[in-house]
Amino acid sequence: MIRNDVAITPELVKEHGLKADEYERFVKLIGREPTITELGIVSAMWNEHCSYKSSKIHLRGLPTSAPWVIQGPGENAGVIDIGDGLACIFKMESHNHPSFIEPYQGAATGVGGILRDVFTMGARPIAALNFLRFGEPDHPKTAHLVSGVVAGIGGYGNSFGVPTVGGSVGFDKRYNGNILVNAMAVGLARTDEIWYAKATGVGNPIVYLGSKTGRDGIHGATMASAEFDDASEEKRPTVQVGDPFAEKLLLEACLELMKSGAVIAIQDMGAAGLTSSAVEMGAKGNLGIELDLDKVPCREEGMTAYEMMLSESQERMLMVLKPGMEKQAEAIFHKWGLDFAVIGKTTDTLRFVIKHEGEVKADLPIKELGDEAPVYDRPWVESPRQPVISAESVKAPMSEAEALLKLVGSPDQCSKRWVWEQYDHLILGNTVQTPGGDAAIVRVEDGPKGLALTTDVTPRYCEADPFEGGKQAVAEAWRNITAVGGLPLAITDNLNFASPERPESMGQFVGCLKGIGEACKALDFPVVSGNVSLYNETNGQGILPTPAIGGVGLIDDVTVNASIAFKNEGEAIILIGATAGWLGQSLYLRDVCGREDGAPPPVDLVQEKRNGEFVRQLIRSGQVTTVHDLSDGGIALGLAEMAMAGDVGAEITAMPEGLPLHAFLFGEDQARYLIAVDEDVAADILYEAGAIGIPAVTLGLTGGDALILPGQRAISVKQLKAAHESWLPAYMTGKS
Amino acid sequence: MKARVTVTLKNGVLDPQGKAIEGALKSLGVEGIAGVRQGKVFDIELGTADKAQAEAALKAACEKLLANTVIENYRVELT
Amino acid sequence: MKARVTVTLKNGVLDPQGKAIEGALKSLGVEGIAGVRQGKVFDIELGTADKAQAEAALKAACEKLLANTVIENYRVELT
Amino acid sequence: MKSAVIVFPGSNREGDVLRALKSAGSQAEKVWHAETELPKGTDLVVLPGGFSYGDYLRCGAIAGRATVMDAVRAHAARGGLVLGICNGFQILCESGLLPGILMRNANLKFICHRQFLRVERNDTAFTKAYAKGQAIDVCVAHGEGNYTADEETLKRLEGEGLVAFRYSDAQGHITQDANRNGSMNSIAGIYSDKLNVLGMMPHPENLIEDLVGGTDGRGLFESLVSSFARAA
Ligand SMILES: Nc1ncnc2c1ncn2[C@@H]1O[C@H](COP(=O)(O)OP(=O)(O)O)[C@@H](O)[C@H]1O
Ligand SMILES: [Mg+2]
Repeated sequence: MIRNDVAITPELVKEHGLKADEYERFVKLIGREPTITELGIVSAMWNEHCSYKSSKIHLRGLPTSAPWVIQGPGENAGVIDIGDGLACIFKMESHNHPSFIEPYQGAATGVGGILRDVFTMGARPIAALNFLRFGEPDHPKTAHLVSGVVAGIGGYGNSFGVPTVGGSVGFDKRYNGNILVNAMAVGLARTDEIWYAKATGVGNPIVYLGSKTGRDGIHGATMASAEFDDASEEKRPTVQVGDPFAEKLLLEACLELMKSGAVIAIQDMGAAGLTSSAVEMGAKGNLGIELDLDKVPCREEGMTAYEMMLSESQERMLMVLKPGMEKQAEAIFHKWGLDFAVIGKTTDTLRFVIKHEGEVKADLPIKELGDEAPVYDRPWVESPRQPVISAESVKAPMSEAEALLKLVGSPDQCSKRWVWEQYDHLILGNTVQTPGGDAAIVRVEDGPKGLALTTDVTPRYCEADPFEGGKQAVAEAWRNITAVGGLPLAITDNLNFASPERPESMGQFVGCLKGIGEACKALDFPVVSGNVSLYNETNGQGILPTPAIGGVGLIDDVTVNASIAFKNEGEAIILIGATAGWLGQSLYLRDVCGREDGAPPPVDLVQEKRNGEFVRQLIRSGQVTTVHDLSDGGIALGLAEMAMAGDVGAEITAMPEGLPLHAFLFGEDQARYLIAVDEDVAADILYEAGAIGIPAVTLGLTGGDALILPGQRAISVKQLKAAHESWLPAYMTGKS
Repeated sequence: MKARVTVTLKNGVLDPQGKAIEGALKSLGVEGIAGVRQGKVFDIELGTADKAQAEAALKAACEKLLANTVIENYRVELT
Repeated sequence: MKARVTVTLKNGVLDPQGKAIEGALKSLGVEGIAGVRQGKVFDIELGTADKAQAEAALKAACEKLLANTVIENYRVELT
Repeated sequence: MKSAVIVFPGSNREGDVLRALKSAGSQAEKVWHAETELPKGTDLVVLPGGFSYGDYLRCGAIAGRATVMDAVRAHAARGGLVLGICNGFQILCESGLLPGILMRNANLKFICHRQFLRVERNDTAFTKAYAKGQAIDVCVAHGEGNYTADEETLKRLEGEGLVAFRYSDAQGHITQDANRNGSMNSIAGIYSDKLNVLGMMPHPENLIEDLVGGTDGRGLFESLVSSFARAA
């Protein structure tokens, strides 16, 4: 019989983040009072982070399959077939709460965790991206958090040796008490060498690999699902410290071990460490697991079973090995200077049994720990509809030229060079397009293929209309990949929302997911992996709904691509897609007019697809090499970015018909691209577009050293660049 | 006036540096070292001769910059 | 037995990190700090109870690895 | 030419430099840090970029004392060629093969960006393919590239023409702005006394193809290969 020396009080249950009825459910399931170790295990397994209890039923609506999808959601990462026997394995994950408490280590271990998810499946990471949201710049904590998070992401990725090639940075007061740090990793494996978490075979050895276990992040997984209050800054000792050096060794050792043929199943120890990795391996394989914690390599003295089961020490893995291969595996790990220990075995009992110091500390039904976790259909209310704002009703408070200068140098739209220069974006020698464009491009091995990668979402749209906002996030990722010549293949999502226990934020979640699903279906862009981060709020103030989308696309011949830079003088600038001058929820409305209202631009997925396919075909046929998709800031900001990237000006002569100039220039209508081409080619393109009913007009010509908007004073490219490049460095050195 | 600030990792916080150094010492054949934890020292020249002022400045320096009090402890000695 | 090894930059060796910290402290509004030089400490757990042996191990550790004696000085204290 | 690229735990640009060496026509293989000897017939030893041993303690300090470094020292003493890039440069300084040390960048941040270098002399095995004074467009990616040495060393390096590359603008002018890590005298790379050991912070191995940024880094590898083509 199992000894129980800690009385399980209601307080203790509450401290473990379990609701009274959840605890009752557990007691009923096991038929007795749990031990403290068992309480710890179930609290980790049944918290929001691991069980997806509030999100599960809504996630089921997402499209997750396509002929090229090898593995959809449910494994460590998603896997897609990119041809030539190669698979692209990728996923995005949040480390929001830890990064708020300790920005450097929080962000670093976030990167470490997602890299591990990818190489656990047998892939060598070839690129990383990150999606970041901070509080308003004036908030006393913001600069400190930016500085720490960026250094942490760089510190880990640079040392590990993966190029960080893209991402997104934004600021909003709604993130003041709850920043977002989402990291994405992309890896490459052979399609016949992919590894899964499912254990097979009874009596097979379970081995522990990597770094030693300490008391790091105990209750980290519970923390990731708990709401913040002012006292949470006291929850400090749970901070985990990352060791990118150990992770690099772990990568090399794991890949070497996989090649040796000794591995049956592998699972990294992430949130809820040993508990969730072991349960997952057993449950997936319909097997029991028995662990002897006396064998676990520990870094600290006197660690209890409870602590070992919940520790989130980084850079650790769990594997099921083929029996008899232990020695060979051990030799590989010791060569790389890493710990290796056989700590248990698979059983046919379907029980999760934990032994420590000669006693059974836990004995639980393994499948029920996952399958019987509570699932909630939480009440939700639809977000109130916002009125459509007519372009005519918005007065321009300043000239269009001044407005553009303002936007180009604004916190959200300024150059993020200060950030990505701290990331090694060139290592591995395959970065064909560096940060600063629409999507990053990395060559696949020695070519000819390449991958186009991006992360996107427009949170203010999602709040104003979750359904359209969800659609828009997917559409923008699809568009960014298309704009460099990529064929969008699949996404990973990182769903950052406030408390699901409030019907309004649950409504945002439900609405965004519907929109994401609809767009994924229409665009043939399935979800293959993702992460849900709820309870992003402080003192009842929720973040903006922020479902970050990480998109992956394929370029068949990586030498045939497009970039945003104007390359030559005298080229025709063509706008593709329809312009209605949509100002509701635009950056112009927010940052120039000081209004945050209206309905966001609707996304017509049919137009989106048709326009995108047209542009992609122009790039792939070699007719066009200068392309930029339009999003925040509309035509004007798009033009400015193209001019700055190429150091070539432009003069726009086409005046809008029946539209105020500011709505024409700054409206954020979707499904649009700007391209620049030789004037001869331009005529053909306009004709081709016209023939299939795609709106396309010539706006003007590239050339000169200034950007001239219709009827506006010329703004020199130099002045644009000065505004664009200066805000972030000045802000970070306290000079803004 | 001068001061020395010593910043060390809190107990239980992983010290990847110390771990790597331990390993290196072993492979260099240095025997008898059972554990290493690395910290930082700052030798500080103070612009004031007033002890109370100096102490206030040092405390501010530590809390705001020199130590990451989430994972590190610090100690100040006026010398 | 335990020991603390303190490694500091030799006089005259430029310390860009210390300089940057000085600058950062100023911009954080910490007043009264005239100069900062950064060094390292190593808290070492010894595997021996013999003082002479311990000292020899520590000396070897410092000379072989912990300090770059071209630019750094070190000091050992048994604690 | 036969190159040996030494791999330490934590090296991460060994693949990049192998690719550059091979594409310039060198045979090249990886050599594990625990080896006591270099492969027979090694002409060039390369210490690649990365974070050997996590760059813990001091950059390059632990690798600088690895077993294989005795063999590298012996190779250099025989007049053999040694190239250390980035972490490799740090390792060369820590192992005593080159003077001085690389300290934290002046802004205390890791920086990765394109960077022009002025080629200070083109009469060495490493730089024949360049013109003297040419500005080449390569990249840097480091947190500790701030070259620092005592006055005497600096004087000697300058006096004996041992500075290999300096951070410059596109025209080859040495400016404050171009020296982003704060190195003394804008030093980006130095030679040993006999010009057979080169340590440099920037990464020529990442600029060998037009598709991926440009080809200004190729010259270094082509110079090395051509030195041996003539000798053989
Ligand atoms: N955190 C970051 N890390 C790396 N690159 C970033 C980051 N933030 C922004 N970037 C890069 O800056 C460029 C502009 O970003 P963004 O304005 O979000 O582009 P878009 O509007 O095309 O989605 C992109 O190339 C992006 O990858
Ligand atoms: Mg874009």
